[in-house]
Amino acid sequence: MVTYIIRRILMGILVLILVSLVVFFALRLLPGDPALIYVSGQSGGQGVTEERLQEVRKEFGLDKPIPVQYWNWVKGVVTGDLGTSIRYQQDVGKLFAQRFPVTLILGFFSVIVSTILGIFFGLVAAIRRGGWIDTLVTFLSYIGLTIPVFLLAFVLIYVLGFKLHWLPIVGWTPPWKDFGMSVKQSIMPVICLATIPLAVTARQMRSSVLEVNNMDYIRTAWSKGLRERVIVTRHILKNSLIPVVTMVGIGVGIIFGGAVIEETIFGIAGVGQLLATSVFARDYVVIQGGALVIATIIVVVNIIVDISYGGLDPRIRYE
Amino acid sequence: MSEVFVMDAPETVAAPRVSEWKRFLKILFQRKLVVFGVFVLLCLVLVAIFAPLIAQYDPYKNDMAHSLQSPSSQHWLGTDNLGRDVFSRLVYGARTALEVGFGTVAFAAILGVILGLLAGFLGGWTNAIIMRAMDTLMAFPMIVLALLLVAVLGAGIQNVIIALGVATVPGYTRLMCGTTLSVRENEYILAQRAIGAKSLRTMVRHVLPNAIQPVIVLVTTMLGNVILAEASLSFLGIGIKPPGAAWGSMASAGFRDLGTHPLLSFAPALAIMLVVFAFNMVGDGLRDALDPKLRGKL
Amino acid sequence: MTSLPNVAQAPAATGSDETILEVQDLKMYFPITRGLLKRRVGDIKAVDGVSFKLRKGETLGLVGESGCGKTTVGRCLCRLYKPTAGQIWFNGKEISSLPEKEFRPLRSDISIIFQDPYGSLDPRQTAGSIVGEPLRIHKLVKSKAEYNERLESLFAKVGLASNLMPRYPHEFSGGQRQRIGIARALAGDPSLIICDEPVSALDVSIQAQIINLLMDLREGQSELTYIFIAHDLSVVKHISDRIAVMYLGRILEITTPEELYANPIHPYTRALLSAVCVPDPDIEASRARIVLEGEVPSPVNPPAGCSFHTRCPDAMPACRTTVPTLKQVGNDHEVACLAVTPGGG
Amino acid sequence: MSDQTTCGVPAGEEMLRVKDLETQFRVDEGVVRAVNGVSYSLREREIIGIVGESGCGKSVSQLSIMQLLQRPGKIVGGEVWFEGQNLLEYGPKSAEMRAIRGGKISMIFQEPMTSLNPVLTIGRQLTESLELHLGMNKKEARARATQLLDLVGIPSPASRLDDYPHQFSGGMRQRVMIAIGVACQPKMVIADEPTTALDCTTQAQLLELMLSTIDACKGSLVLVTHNLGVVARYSQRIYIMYAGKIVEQGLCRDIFYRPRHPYTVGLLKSVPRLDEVRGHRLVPIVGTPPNLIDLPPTCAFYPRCSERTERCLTEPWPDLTAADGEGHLVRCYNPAERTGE
Repeated sequence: MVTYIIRRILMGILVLILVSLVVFFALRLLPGDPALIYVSGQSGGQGVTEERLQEVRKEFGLDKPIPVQYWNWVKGVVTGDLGTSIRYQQDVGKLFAQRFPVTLILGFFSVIVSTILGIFFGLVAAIRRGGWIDTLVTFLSYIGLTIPVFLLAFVLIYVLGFKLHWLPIVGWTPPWKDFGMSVKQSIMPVICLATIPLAVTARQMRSSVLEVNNMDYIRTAWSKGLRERVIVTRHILKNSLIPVVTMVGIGVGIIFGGAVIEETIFGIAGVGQLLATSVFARDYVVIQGGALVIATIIVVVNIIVDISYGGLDPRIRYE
Repeated sequence: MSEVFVMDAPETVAAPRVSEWKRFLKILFQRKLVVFGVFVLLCLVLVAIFAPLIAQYDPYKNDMAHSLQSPSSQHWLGTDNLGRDVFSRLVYGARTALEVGFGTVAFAAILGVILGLLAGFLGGWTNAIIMRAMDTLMAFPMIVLALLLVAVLGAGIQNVIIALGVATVPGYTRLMCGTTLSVRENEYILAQRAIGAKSLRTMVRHVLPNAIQPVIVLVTTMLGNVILAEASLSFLGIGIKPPGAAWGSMASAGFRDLGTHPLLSFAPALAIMLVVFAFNMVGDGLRDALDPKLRGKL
Repeated sequence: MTSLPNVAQAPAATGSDETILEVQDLKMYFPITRGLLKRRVGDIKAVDGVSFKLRKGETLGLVGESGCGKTTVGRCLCRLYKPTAGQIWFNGKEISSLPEKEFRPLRSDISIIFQDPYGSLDPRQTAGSIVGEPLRIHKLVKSKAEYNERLESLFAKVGLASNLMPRYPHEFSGGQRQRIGIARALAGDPSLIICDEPVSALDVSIQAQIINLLMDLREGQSELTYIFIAHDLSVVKHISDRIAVMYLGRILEITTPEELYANPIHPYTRALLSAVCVPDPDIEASRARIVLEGEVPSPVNPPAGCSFHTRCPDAMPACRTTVPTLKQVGNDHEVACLAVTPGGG
Repeated sequence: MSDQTTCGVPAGEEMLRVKDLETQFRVDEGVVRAVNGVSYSLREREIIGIVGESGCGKSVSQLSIMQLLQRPGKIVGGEVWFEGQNLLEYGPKSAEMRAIRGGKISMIFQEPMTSLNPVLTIGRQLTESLELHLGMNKKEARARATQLLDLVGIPSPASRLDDYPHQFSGGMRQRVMIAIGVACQPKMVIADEPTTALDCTTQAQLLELMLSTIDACKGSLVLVTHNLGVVARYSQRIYIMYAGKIVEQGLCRDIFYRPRHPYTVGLLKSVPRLDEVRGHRLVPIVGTPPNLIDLPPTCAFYPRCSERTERCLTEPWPDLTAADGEGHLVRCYNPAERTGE
């Protein structure tokens, strides 16, 4: 088990190094001169002169050899220096410090909601296979998988906001400032974020339970005369959770992706919105930092998931 | 030499011949939602091909005098804030959706299949390098990776295809690698070595055809997912640039009039959902129809 | 030694005196890697010093329980595995260390029939294409017409109608698939065929068809040599001219079927024989069972000395330290057991 | 141990009677009549063998008795009388059925590798039936589980209770399955190809072990297998199944020395025997077993039969009719003449 954990962590570190390379080289190997992007982004297309470009290159160390540039960049990243935003003319680390908590709070609740409900609905659907609950869950999970986040947001805003006036349609307040308001403002964003992972988890759980249900050892359990409830909770549940746990890692990715759209629609000042507006402004420093931080979070979550996987499955534990 | 020694009657009959194709179609169309999906996709393709014939108006021409009109017999779905006919724009949007969908999937699937086949068949270092690279790409949410690439490359249909293509390659690679590994375990691959076939021949002629089936299913569902992702990028204003008719940007443009003219954003958003839903249905139907557990059972 | 019963009734061992295959001290170790850096921490000693000789036209049965290395021996012989050590002389040529490129031409001369009739045929290839593939790979035919002719004769040989050629494997029953596998093995006109459990995945009523087919093919061609690998002693005894009993990567006893049944010497062979039930209640009632204690030890850490000493009812102290070698105990009868004194001959 | 091997006439009272059991699987292509009117009985302390090739319905008939069928399997007719009750009157999840399963009738399955739950310890999987059927508390159940593991020959049983199935070899797992099977001292055990997946000498070990443990708790055994040698050694009466029906039944000696159904004769002649003289030719049964979907009412063995007549094709599959010998019945219009001895 210890070897397994260490190997998993080392693999995660390797992937993180590769992630940093991707982020770094995305800007340098692809067509488009970062200095040009920088200058034109800063001045809105005017004042692009060769002197200005040289100046910028020198300022950001872009005139140095690529490995040196990478090394300097990594050194900066490790010490928390993600560079200066072109658009905001502000330290990117500081920008993130304001916005990540918002995204993480909403994301955290979305993960909790989607995981718990997804496992529950998937389990119920599989156990009552072919019944009306199963049909309903299956159909709703299809809807959840295929509905664009913005369509869901439109429907929610139109019905709950414009027509019923139950919930505010824009903005977000932290819970420590105004708890009631915060809850109200969180409902629609969390629904938008949680829908896809919920559908994914429910489907995975359903098929996983159905598969476990076909296993020989479940037949053995029935042959002992156990009641159905015991068979489900003792014999089926743990086994079917094993593949579902990996979905949590994927769900976190989906939620960060969804946050870009959800925060734009609801006018929430989180990382997603920051990234969306930065792309528009070609503020690559912010995008670079954002992509790096989000990828890091996802890698770390996946490491944790894989380790807990070992806890669920004794076959891995003793490998 | 020969026959004389075979005393048992020769086996002339195999199992009654059931056409693979017929059985495939039968299972595929068993579910009504698959029929629905195929119907929707057929309509989509026809609409995209015959867009100029179906649309009554120029989708790009502004007509400020007739902006934000409600649906009528002239404008079936009304007009947008620039006075453009919503229905005509929807029809042309089908072209964009299919172009991005097929372009991205073709690019990503071909690359993914090759990488996955190599990783799975050769194993060892090739596998380690390819799969760690894929893990790396998988660490980014699809939209975030696309944002990163679009930020560098700029918006536009080609760049969207490249960005989404790169973001979706790992899915194909992993799937292909997995199926290749399991196909490689089969004795018929060992049999190829035993009769003296070279690796390349075995890989292309025996592993590839047996490992590709799940990729076909993935391609179908990914067509939907990619169209959805393109819509999301266009919605953010960084995919297909206006005035190009993309459903995502139409939905986004209509958002500011949501309270008064909900159809402006609902219509394109529903079109996206319908198409994505259809691709998912057909993908699921294909998976059932191709399922090796069902095949050869009877 | 006891007198040899039934010898008169049994057909004389077929085959010439010419040796087609000689295996000397064959070893096949599979490395086990562990830890972060995939360090090699040990070996699975699948085959650990196997030697035997095979005359042209003879059928050697390799019998033993799962994990005894019989399949590995077979796969080393047709070079699906490259042996760790030892020599394999095929028609006087040492082939164990030949590079793949030089071995490839020999692949039409040494062929293999696999166990799983479902897994050993490519599901996307027609029966005709499967059988013809060795012909195409080794370019054994000059024209399309000759190719078709060869295919027809191969199908006829294994008892399949030639109109079945365009069919896919899933359209055939298990027994028919095995016939296709046999036809493929025959395509290159081999002199040595390794039959790796060719009937164990088949229903009992089908097994007989395939066993008969394999025996018929041998009748027709006096040069055809089989190595017949199986765990079912009754089947091996039925088809083989000589039987080698394997345990933990070594051969413990090697002799003719009649001698093996009438006069098993190694304690393991006796236990193995007693474990097989005969479909005859009266005979069964008179047979006592030797029930072995414990389980087969791991091939990663095989016991020192005689590998069977941990379960042997007659183990002596010396068995723990001394590795017994095969010793001649009678006419065509060799045993690797310390309790046996060589003799006979 | 070897008193099990006699083919003597059973003396105990009848405890199980299966009448006209019918089980079907409804699939896309039609109805699979997996069990098509099977009747048999089992007496106290008796060992019967149910023999047939794969797909003949032998396993499905046993799962039907326990009502353990997976969908789309469905029992469509028949009765299963056990201790004065017709078990088929109770639902598969009913309290009555649950009390029978594992308590009075237990089952040992074919696949030792997959029949134990991989995420529960061996101890837990043993104690759960003890707690359920014998009302033991955790401590008692654990003590009993240790005894059981010892009984089935697992070394240092107390410490192995906390191990997981993947830490056991196939033979060891099947020993655990036997321990679970006899845990509650059942009146009868159904062993469905209990040793097919195992090695020859392990098979011998486990068959002897299974018989002695069942004998110790005074139970009866239904031995489902395709191996004629095994039933020859252990069973007192034998039922031969083909395509969902019993085609011949009788005392062990009658089946082996006076087989009447062409299928039984074919099975006996087609297997190589250890005691035979080499060089004799096997007589295979031609063709392949039938597809069970929408079988015609005529004899399903007809296409492979060496004794077939016109009548076999025009009239339905005959009923079981008496042949010589006690309880020797055969389902054939043209049964073979007495052979052998």
